[in-house]
This record gives sequence, C-alpha cells and structure tokens, in this order.
Amino acid sequence: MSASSDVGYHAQRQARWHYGEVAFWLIVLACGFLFPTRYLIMTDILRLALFTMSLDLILGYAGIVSLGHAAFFGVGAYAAGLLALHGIVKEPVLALIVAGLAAMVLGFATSFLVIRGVDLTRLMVTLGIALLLEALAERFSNITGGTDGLQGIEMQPIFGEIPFDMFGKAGFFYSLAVLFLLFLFARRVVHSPFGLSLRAIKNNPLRAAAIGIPVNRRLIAIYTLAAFYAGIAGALFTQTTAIASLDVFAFERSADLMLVLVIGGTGYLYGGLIGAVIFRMLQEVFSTITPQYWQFWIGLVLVVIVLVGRQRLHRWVLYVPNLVIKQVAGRKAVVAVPESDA
Amino acid sequence: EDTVKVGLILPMTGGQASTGKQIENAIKLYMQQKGDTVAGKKVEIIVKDDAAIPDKTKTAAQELIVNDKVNFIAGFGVTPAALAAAPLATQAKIPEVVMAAGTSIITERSPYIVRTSFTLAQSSTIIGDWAVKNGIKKVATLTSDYAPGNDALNFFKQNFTAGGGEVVEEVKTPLANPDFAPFLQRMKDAKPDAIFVFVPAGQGGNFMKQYAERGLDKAGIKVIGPGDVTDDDLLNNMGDAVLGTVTAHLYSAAHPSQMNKDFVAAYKKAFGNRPGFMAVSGYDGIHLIYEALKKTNGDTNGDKLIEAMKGQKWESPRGPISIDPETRDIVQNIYIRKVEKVDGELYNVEFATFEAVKDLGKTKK
Amino acid sequence: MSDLLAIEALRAGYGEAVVLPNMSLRLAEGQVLALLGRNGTGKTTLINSIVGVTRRFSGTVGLAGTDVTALRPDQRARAGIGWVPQERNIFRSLTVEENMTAVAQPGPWTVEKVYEMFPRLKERRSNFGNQLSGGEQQMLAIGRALTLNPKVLLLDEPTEGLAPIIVEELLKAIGTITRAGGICSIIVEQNAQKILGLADRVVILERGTIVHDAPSAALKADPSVLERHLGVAGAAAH
Amino acid sequence: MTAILTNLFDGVAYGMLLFVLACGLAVTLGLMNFVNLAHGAFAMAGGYVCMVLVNRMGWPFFAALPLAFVSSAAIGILLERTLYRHLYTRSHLDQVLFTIGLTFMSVAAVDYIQGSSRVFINLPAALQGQFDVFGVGIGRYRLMIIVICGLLTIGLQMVLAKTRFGSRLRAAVDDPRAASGLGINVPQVFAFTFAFGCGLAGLGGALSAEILGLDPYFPLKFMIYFLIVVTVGGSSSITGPFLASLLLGIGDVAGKYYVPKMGPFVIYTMMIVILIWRPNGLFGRTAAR
Amino acid sequence: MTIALETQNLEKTFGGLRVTRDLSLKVKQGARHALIGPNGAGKTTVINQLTGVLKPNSGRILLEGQDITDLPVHKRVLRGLSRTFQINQLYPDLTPLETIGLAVSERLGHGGDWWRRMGTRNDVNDEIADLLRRFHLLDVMNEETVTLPYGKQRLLEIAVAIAAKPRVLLLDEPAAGVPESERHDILAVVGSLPRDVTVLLIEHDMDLVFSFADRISVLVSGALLTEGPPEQVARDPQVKAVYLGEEAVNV
Ligand SMILES: Nc1ncnc2c1ncn2[C@@H]1O[C@H](COP(=O)(O)OP(=O)(O)OP(=O)(O)O)[C@@H](O)[C@H]1O
Ligand SMILES: Nc1ncnc2c1ncn2[C@@H]1O[C@H](COP(=O)(O)OP(=O)(O)OP(=O)(O)O)[C@@H](O)[C@H]1O
Ligand SMILES: [Mg+2]
Ligand SMILES: [Mg+2]
Repeated sequence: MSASSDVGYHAQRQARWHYGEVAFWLIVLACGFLFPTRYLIMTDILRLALFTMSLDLILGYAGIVSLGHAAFFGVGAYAAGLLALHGIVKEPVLALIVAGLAAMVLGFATSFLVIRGVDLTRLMVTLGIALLLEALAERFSNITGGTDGLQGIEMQPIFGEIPFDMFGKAGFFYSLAVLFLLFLFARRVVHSPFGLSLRAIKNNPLRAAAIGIPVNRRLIAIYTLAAFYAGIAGALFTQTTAIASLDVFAFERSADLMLVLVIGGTGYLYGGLIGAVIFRMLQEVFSTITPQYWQFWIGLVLVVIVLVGRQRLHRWVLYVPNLVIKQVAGRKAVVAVPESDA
Repeated sequence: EDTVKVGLILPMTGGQASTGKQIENAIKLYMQQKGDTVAGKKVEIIVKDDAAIPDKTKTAAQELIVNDKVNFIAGFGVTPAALAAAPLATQAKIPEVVMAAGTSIITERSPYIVRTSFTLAQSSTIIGDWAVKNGIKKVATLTSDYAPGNDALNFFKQNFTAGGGEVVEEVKTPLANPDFAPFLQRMKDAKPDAIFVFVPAGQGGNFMKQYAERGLDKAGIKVIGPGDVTDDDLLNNMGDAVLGTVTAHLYSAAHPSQMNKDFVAAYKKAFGNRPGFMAVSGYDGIHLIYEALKKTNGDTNGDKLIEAMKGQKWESPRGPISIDPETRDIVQNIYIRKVEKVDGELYNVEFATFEAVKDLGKTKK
Repeated sequence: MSDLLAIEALRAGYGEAVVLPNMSLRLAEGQVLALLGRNGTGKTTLINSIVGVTRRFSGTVGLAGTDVTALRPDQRARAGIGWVPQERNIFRSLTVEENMTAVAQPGPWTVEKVYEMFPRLKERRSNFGNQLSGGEQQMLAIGRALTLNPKVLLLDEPTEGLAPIIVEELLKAIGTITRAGGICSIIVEQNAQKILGLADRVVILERGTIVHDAPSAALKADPSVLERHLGVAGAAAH
Repeated sequence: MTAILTNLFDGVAYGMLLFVLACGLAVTLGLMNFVNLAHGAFAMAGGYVCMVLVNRMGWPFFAALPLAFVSSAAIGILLERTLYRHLYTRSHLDQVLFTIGLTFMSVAAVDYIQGSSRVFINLPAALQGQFDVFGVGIGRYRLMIIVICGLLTIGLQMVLAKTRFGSRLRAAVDDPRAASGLGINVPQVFAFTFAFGCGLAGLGGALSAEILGLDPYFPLKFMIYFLIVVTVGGSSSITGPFLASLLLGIGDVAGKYYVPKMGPFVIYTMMIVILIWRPNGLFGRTAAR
Repeated sequence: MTIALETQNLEKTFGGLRVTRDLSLKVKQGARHALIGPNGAGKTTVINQLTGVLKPNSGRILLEGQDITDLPVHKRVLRGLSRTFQINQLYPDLTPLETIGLAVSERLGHGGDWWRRMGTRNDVNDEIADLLRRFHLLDVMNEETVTLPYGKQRLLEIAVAIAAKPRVLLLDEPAAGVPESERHDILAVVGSLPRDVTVLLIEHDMDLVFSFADRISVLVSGALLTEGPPEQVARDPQVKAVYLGEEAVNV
C-alpha cells in the first residue's frame, strides 16, 4: 500500500461504520417493538438523547461548555407549540424544521456572546441567557401562557397521515426517525475537515489559528448548528407531549443535560444516547422505589461513577458487547471509545 | 380484579415538596384510620413524583394509565400539572382528583376532573369583601407573578374596589424570590392601611420575617390575604410579627370542631407536625374516592365514578363541604381568621364564616 | 562522612515502567557533577527521583548522612534539596517575587541576592509567572531553587533558552556557589562542551544506567568518549 | 433621598449576604480551581446546625454561629480527606458530576432528617427590627451581616494577598507536583483551604437563613447565585467577588424597587453585560497565552 | 531585492513596559535571517505581533508589500506567514496524521468543508504522506500527540508550520529542548526548504545561528541594536558585551 493511500485509509478510520454501531441502532429499533407499553419513557429518552447530542457537538467536539442549552430547547418547544396552537404550520415535520430554525437564529445571535471568554464565563453567560429567556417567557404570558404554559395544543397527524396516539407509539417512531437522521448528519459533520478542525480548536486554539483555521467562525458555525439540534429536540418535546411550559427553559434541564452527557462520555456522539438511557433508567428505577428520596440514590450513583472513573466504567459496561462484537467482526472493533473531555 | 388503583402524582422533590408530602401523609393517615378496603376492593396507592414539572406529570399520568391501569389519577401540586393531565383523563375516561392546584379554570378542562382543594377566587374575593367592610380603605398588594398570584390579585381587587376600597400600590414579585426587602420598602413607602399578600406556601415565612424586620407592623400596616401566607405548616415558626394577620381561608388547624381536633391530634402523632390546608385537601380527596367507590359499589367505570362524586356532601376537618354537581368544584365555608397565640403556639383563629362558598371565578363568568 | 548525596541501588520510574534499574551515586560537598546522556536516557528521571516525584521501587536516597527515602517531596525540599525542573514549572499566577518567597527558606540566599545575580528579574519582579519570556522563566526557576538554600542543587538543563552571556555567568556562579557554600550540584546539560570547564566530574547515562563516571579533566583529554556515548564530539564538530 | 439611602443600605446588605454565601466558593473555585457545586450543601449544613442548636437546644445565636463554621469545616475536611482529594487532578466535568451528586445526596438526606418545610432560626430580640438614622431605616440584622462581611473580607484579603500562605496555596494550585518538589506540603495546604472554604459556607448558611430561609433545596436554589458572584467578580482575589456582590446586590435591590416589573431581569442582565465586557470577571486577571 | 516581511515603527507596551520600541525591521525575500538578543529583549513579542497573536500599539507590518497589521491570525497564515512556537503548541489528542491533515486542508481551502470526510481527497493525502515522510513521522502517524517523545513533537511542530506552505516562516527557538544529536535533523529540514521561502529564526544556540543565518539582527530592550552579516555581528563589541559574552563563535 502506498503511503498516500495508507494515509487516506487511516484518515477515514474513525468515519467508517463499525459493526457495533449498526448493532446499537438495531437494538434501539428493536426496543420499539419489544416494549410496546413503554413508548412514553422511551420517547423521553430519545428526545433527551437528541438534546444531549446537541450539547456534545459543542462541548465534546468544540470544547464550549454551556449551562444554558435549555434556551434553544425552550425556543424550539415554544415555537412548535405556538405553530400548532395557532395553526400556522399544521404539519408536524414542517413545524419541526421551522422551530429548529427559530432556535438556530437565536443560536447564531447569541454565539457572539459565547465565543468570548473562558470556560466559567461561557458557563455563566449561557446560563444567563437561558434564565433571561425564562423570565421573558414568564413576563409575556399573553403569548406564552406564563406559568400555566401553552394550553390546548393539538397535534395534526404526521404528513397528514399518522396521528399521535395516546400510547405514544407514533411519537416514538417519529422521534426515532428524527434522531437517526440528525445523528447521521452529525456523524458526517464531525468526521469532515470541519469537524476535525473543531477538535483542533478544543485542543489548542492558539495553534488552530496559527495553521489558518478561522477559529471564531468555526465556533459560531457549530454553536448555531447545535442550537438547531436543541431546537428540534425542544420541538419534538412539544409535539410528542402537547405541552410547552416555562420549565423548558429551566436551569435543571440544562444541568441534567450536562450530567447525561458526562455520564455517557463526550466527543463520540453516542455519549448522549448512552447517557440518556442510563440517566433516565436510573431516575425511573429509583423514583419508583422511593418517590421522595430518589435524588439521594442518583447522587450516590454520580459520586460512584466519578470515583470509579468513567473510563473504567465504560470498559466494564461495554465488556460483554465488545466481546460479542470481536467474535462477529473478527477484529478489534470497539463499540465506543469515549475520549477525554475538556 | 379486586384492587382499585389510585395513581397519586405529586411534587415529592423540588420547591413544592412539602405540598406533596402533606398530601401523601394525609392519605396514609386516612387509610390507616379507615382501612384499605372499600366496597370489597382493596385500594392501592401508587405515588409518582413529578417535581411540579408538567411534562413529568404528563408522562407519569400516561404511564400510570397505560401500564399500571389505574382507576383514578390524583394529586397535582400546581396548576400546570393538573392541566397537563386533563386531556389524558378525558381520553382514558377516568377521574382526575385535584388535591392542591387552585386556579379556577382547572375543572373546566375535562369533564373527569373534580377538585377537593379550593380555588383562589374563593378566599380572595371574601377577604376583599371583608376588608372594605372592616375599615380598610387603602391597600397595597404584593403577589407572586404567576397564574395563581394573578388570580388572587384580580379577584381581590374586583371585590375590594367594588366595595369602595382603593389599591394604592401593586407589586408583583418574581416566583423565585430570595429577598423581599425592596418590595416591602415600596409597600412601606406607599403607607397603606394593609397589604394584600399572596405568595406560594413556603415563602410565607420569608415574607412575614422581613415584614416585621422592616417595621411594617409597627407602622400599623396590617397583612391580609388568602391563607397561604399563614399556612399552618409554617406558621409557628414565623415569630410574633404575624400576630394580628387576617386571612380568609378554607382551613385552620385551630378549627374548633371535634373532628378537626381528632384529625390534628392523629396527624401530629403520626408525622410530628401540624397539618396544613394541603393535608386536609388530600384527606378529603381520598375520602371522596372512597365515597364514590362505595356509591358505585366498587364499579370502577370512570363515568359512574364521576357521577357518584358529583354532589357528594360531607363533614371534613375543615367544616362542611360538598362537590358542586355542575362544576365538579368544591363548595366550602371560607373563614376569616386572625393569627393569635394559643397555648404558646401561633394559630389562625377563626372569627367569621362565609358559608358554602362556590368558586366565584366560575359563577361570575 | 563528607558525602552530601548518597543514592544506593535506586530503582525508579513511572507507573509500571522502570527507567532507572539500579542507580548508585555519591556526591561530596563542593562537587559539581555534569549529567550527560542522549534524549530519554533517564537524566530527568534521576533528578526527579532525588526530588521524590517519581515512583520508587526500591533503594535509598541519603542526604547529608540521613536517609530521606521515606520523606515526601516537600519534606525533602525542606531538608535541603533545591530543584530546577526541566520544564521550569514557574507558578503562573504568582509574581516573580512570590514565586521565590512562597518557597524560600532561611539562609544566605535571599530574594535580594537572586536579584543581584539576575538583575533582569528585579525589573520584572511584579510580573506574573506567565508573563515572562522563556529565558526569564529559566532565571526565575534557578533563583527560586536558590532561595530554598539547598544543600544539594539539582539543575535540569538550566542553560536552555538563555543568552550565551548569561549562560557563561550562570555556570561560573554555580561553580562559586557550590564550592564556597559547602553544597553540591548536579547539572544536566545537552551541550557537553559548555560544561566540561565547570564540572568536577562527568556522569554519562545510557538507558538509565551509568556508563561513564570520571573526572571531567579525563574527558577533556579524550573526546572520543563523548563521541561514543553521545554521538557527537561536542560543538567542535561543525 | 431617604428612600435612596434605605435602598442603598438594603442593597449593600443583600450584596453582603450574597458575598458571605459565595466567598467560600471563591476560595475553592477561584483559588483552588476546584468546581465545588456542593458548596451550597455545606452552607445548608451550617444553617441547619445553627438552627438545631438555637431552636431546639436553646443555644444563644452568637454562640451557635461559630459552631456553624466549625461543623461545616469539619464535614469539609472529612470529605476532603476521603473523597475530594482524589478529584483535584480530574477534569472539571468530573468535578461537576461528583459535586452535583453530593448535592443531590445532601438534599435528600436533609429532607429525610429535617423534613421539607422551610425553617428559620430564632433570633435574639437585639437583632430584630430596624432603627432609624435620619429617617433611613437600618435593619439590625442586615447591619450585622454588613459588619461581619466587612471584617471577613478584610481578613481574607490579608491572608490571601499578604501572607505566604496565600502564595503557597496558589503555587500548589498552579502546579502541585512542582510545588511539592519545592517544599510545599500540598495536601495539607489543600485540606486546610478546603475546610476553610466549607467553614465559610457554613457561616454563610447560618447567617442567610434569616432572610432566605432554610430548606433542603437550599443548595440547588442558590447555586446559581454563588456562581454568578464568583464569575462576575473574577476568581483571582477575594475583593473581586466582594465588589461583585455589592454591585449585584445594589443593582438587584434598586431594580426591584424602582422597576419591579423588571425585577428578575436585573441580575442576569448585569451578569451577561459584565461578562461580555470583561470575560474574566471584573477583577479577573486576563489569562496570558 | 524584494522585501518579504517588514515592520515599520512597531511599538508594543505591556502596562508601562515598552517591549518593542520603534522597531523597523526588513527581511529580504529568500533570506535566512536570525533575530538574536538577550532574554526578555522582546523577540517572541515581535513574532507574536508579526503573526497577529498580539496587537501592536502602533506601527505597521507589511507582508510582501501588503499591510497585514489588522488581519487576524488565520488570515495571515493563508497569506503565507507561518510560525513555530517557542513552547510546542500541538493538539494533544490528535494524531500527527490529523494534525498535518488539518493544516493541509485548511491551506487548500477545504477546512470548512463539513460534508466530505477526511481522507477522501487524494491531493491532500499525497501531501500529508509526503510531509510525514520528510519529517520521519510516518511510523507514529496514528499515535496521539501527547504520547510522542519530545523530539518527535518538536518535529511535528515544525512540520505543521511547513504544511501551510509558507512563503515566510518564523521559527522561535526551534532547537529548544532538542538534543544535540537531533538538532541537525531539524536544521536539515529547514535548510531543505526552497530558496524562495524566507526564514526568520530566533535562537540562543549560537552554533546553530551562525551556521544557518546569512543575516543577523540584534534586538536589545525592544530596539534594534545592530544588523548585518554574521561575521560583522560576531565581531561587534556591543553585541559581545550585551549578548555573546566571551564565547568564541566560529563563523
Ligand atoms: N511521566 C512519564 N511517564 C512515563 N514515562 C516517562 C515519563 N517521563 C519520562 N518517561 C520515560 O522515561 C525515560 C527517561 O526519560 P527522562 O525524561 O528521564 O530522559 P532525559 O534523559 O531527561 O531526556 P531529555 O534529554 O529529553 O530530557 C524515557 O523513555 C521517557 O519516555
Ligand atoms: N503579557 C505580558 N505582560 C507583561 N509583560 C510581558 C508580557 N509578556 C511578555 N512580557 C515581558 O516582555 C518582555 C519581552 O518578552 P519576550 O517573550 O518577547 O522576550 P524574548 O526576547 O523572547 O526573550 P527570551 O529569549 O527569553 O525568550 C519580557 O521582559 C517579558 O517579561
Ligand atoms: Mg530531561
Ligand atoms: Mg522568547
């Protein structure tokens, strides 16, 4: 093999699909048929996964920390809610895109505030923006319904064909389709030169600029894209629950998001999905056992995760899947190799 | 199938947790006292925490209905939560028993909703009427800026100004508000006869402490309002500044009936503190469920249960109450109370009663 | 006994990796030792092991007759080890002066004396560590080690990035300090020629083991040793 | 005029309250570069200790205050020695995860032990009410907070800027390995500082209970405020957070008094504007390359 | 002879300290120009201004006759001005392959491409392979940069700068930390650059400077002390007094 094609081969190494990934998505799809009574919670996980993927794009790849990602989620949620409530855009898929674009516009506008400064500053500026939006939504209650939220949202069937049902089946497959499409897109983006340049910026912005990368422009671009993703997640939320209330902007939502991503691991896109599953399942299990004190046990799990070490934990958790995959694939393919974070 | 399942969705964590706990406690107490079988069926309570976040409420309700196949959903700490579950109650045709949330519109959102708590219109209008009749002419208002706060404010103003009173200052405070100092200073500067206050249960203590600190009590400015601000849950902890506060409310732990005395004693014994109005709403809520089941003879058909609930009348620790057959909302006495010291403890002592008050929010519309 | 520093059968490294398999080295009062060797042969590891920031598997380190093997790095430093790390490790959020006062110990070397030696530092005394030029950082690292008033001075490539004239002065100064102050020094250096004039003794490492240990005069007389072990015959080659 | 002065006083007092709560965090986050989101939990611990001592055991308030400090510091040192010390070298995200976990645990634990209702500490009569100075209402309790905070700030600033301990601490944070190789007992410095930060939090919790109230959700509810103060102030000194607290306190009170409708916006807007103007906080050192 | 890089009356102060004083420096096209001077003279600061990391207080910077004073860092790179850092500035988590790939993509204008995957452009691959080979990095191209030995990292640092195909290359102490036996590798690489590439070198290793440079400028306290061919500078008593000392320099 010539050096050049060798280089090409290795450069594409990460971009190639692994068996493990295919298996992962097949399992997700299978869940839709295996647990017909749990569509709601599964839809919730999918939404959260999409939302987390959005944070992963900026945190895991570009190294921008944010405690206010709920701002975009919220804008998407209210946009979708208002579109449906006032019958402006009736078809859900179309409304989803419009809502995503609304969040994207906000993302673009606020990106200029966020690219300045160090981590802590970013954390607080993003947080501040989300809290301001929450306060605004509260103040303009004639539009947003204030603390009561938007009331009486009724969703039209998807493509005019598939209605949302009470059991959440349509909602689940709809969310899964959206998540998968956006995942494919994100996967493509992160393996492009653009995606790699983000990792370079995260690693060393000084050097990144010194090889000609327009650092700010790249950061603005990814932040805007992430806002779009978060907006879509928010819109999915409204469409599948028919609710949009103030807490879509809440600090807790952004904070939980951070936890989910960190649990799942940053910088390989699957972190959001895995983290969402783990986090929601834990919540569900603990709050069923003890509705009052479930937070204690979640807290304990977080503490243990950190003390044991996430890397090690991932190795344990993925030990069996990796074993199987090695058998099937016959080579050293690994389900997920979480990278270190910021 | 001989169990009846009640899905109880309450804020058990987060800022509203004490509401959830009072209701859960009261229900436990009721079931201890009355046994867990009614009309030959065993009653099973499934508690879910929604942290007062509506989408969690909705998911919880949906899960309860679809997976646990509950026959009732109940609880609901805040209005958005109660509203979020409404379409599900309608679709699933099962009763939704609202035990805390207090905005008027709730019961209109589904024919399956009944309420055993109160509406803010009930107490706010009454205190408005009472104030004008008792020589309070100028009032400054301080209300939390969210739907219940606005309800309280509007209903109060409506009756108070109709009676010839004047609102000299109107301040809405943010819902999450750590410090009342600047708002109270505004109140003080406006020199009213009284302040009308509505803050969510829990913040009452902060308010009263700072009211006293700023010397508004000494300046002769009284506190009036719906009873949330002097919730029994917290009252004893507020210090002597609350003495003389006049509120209109549905329940006081000092309500002089024998039934209430027993209730308070039992509750204290079981959980160590005094029951508040949330506890009594939960107590009555589970009572209503029991009574409905008795009436249908254990039939769990939702339509039948709702029919059975309409028009129920009973004696509660708070006094005589009933369910309005038309609106499915509660009809109850509203008491005017003043904070006094009884046996070294602070209590809301009732001194006037407005009987069988309906939800004025709806009757007016 | 007059050996200030005594390393006996020291086995050290990082994590599971052993870099120094079996190191023994003694250094007497007033001696300057030049430590040479190619990249990655363990010079820094040896220095760091004396400081105590590597992993020790076995063996002992003695300082002025007492065994300091069991001591933590900070205790060793207070017992008399002064360290100029290869990466300089200036405390970035401390000013030049604080960098020294934070670690200073009583003795003849005061901040003022360091300023005398490096007037440049005095001019920059209230700059923060991360606002110094590369060479100024190097000077500060040396000054900082001196204010510890050590018995054993360990300098890991101290001339790197310094102007030739400063290098000259610095090396002279180290010689004077060592001989007059009753201490001993180890200098790690890339450029053998620079240091042969100063050092009393030269030790060459290869894969963590001493392959040559002789008075520097001998080495000056026979440059082929350098050629053999370091791959260059010093600067004279070009 | 008196209205302005009264508001100024209230603003200063509120600012001081924010400061006393946040200055422990300024120590752990600003100086040790450790993201301790469980800061509020230590504050809550101090508050509850003080409450139990005063309300249940009848201790005098001023005797209980130091104990709030001591008990939080003791919990702090216990956790530092057992858990926290493993995390200094970990990424900030790990620290966030860990300390949020601790916060959740503390919330649920306090809820379990003390119940979820809000409690207050019984104050001695001498601290209640207001007195008048030329028509300006001075709250006694608030005055006390101002005095305590003033002393605290001066003391802290002296220790951190003027003493060797301060620079040794910063050295240990900058480069623990080199610091220890140069004679600084890094674990000891860290443990002491951490405990001190926790103690300050405990004191803050006890002092703030009167105005903010104490309930199990305290650490979560006020976490944002702590962070705002520390980021706006900049993390390289104690005076930064001090002045930031003052600014935010006065701004918040003035905003709420003069334009109550804009109440909730004031503090966040101020924060965003300041941080965009000075990304490292008001008194942050601009990070050189 | 055309001037590749020029500063006109450059001024930079930190607080009250004038680190660059009225500096007017000309570097001819194709020159091998060295900038030497005592520690803290302001050499790195000059480089930082040339590349746009620091903004001068006043004065102009011209690259091939065009004013670049106000251009951001990355635009200067695209105009052909590239540098290495005194202390390695690399991407710890990226491999040499990725590091160089990025630099090449960026120069060819594919850097913002968000759809086509890395490694699917043959022209880019060829160039990466060529650079890796020239810098002896082929065998470690898939290892994360942090894990590389220092010498390799230093080579990578220079390779990245060269991947930008600079017309003017600024080297800030390229041999720092590199053992003597490997210094010559680095020099050889730099020496093998096409003659029309202009090189400005900062270095304290005089052997290296004098064996490499065809012109030397001496900077003292931010101002130019003298400038000339190596022999002349080596003999200059002023330079000896402030910088070289007594050390014999073989020119
Ligand atoms: N932190 C570390 N962890 C693991 N191995 C290390 C570490 N530091 C150095 N090594 C390894 O130890 C060996 C000796 O390294 P050391 O730094 O002591 O060499 P050196 O002689 O000082 O080299 P240089 O001339 O580059 O400074 C090398 O193989 C190196 O890879
Ligand atoms: N951010 C800053 N703030 C204040 N002073 C600074 C800053 N950066 C550099 N300096 C000072 O400017 C002067 C010039 O520094 P510079 O790094 O340019 O020197 P240099 O010539 O590269 O020296 P060396 O050869 O030691 O690397 C130094 O005295 C340094 O202390
Ligand atoms: Mg070394
Ligand atoms: Mg330099």
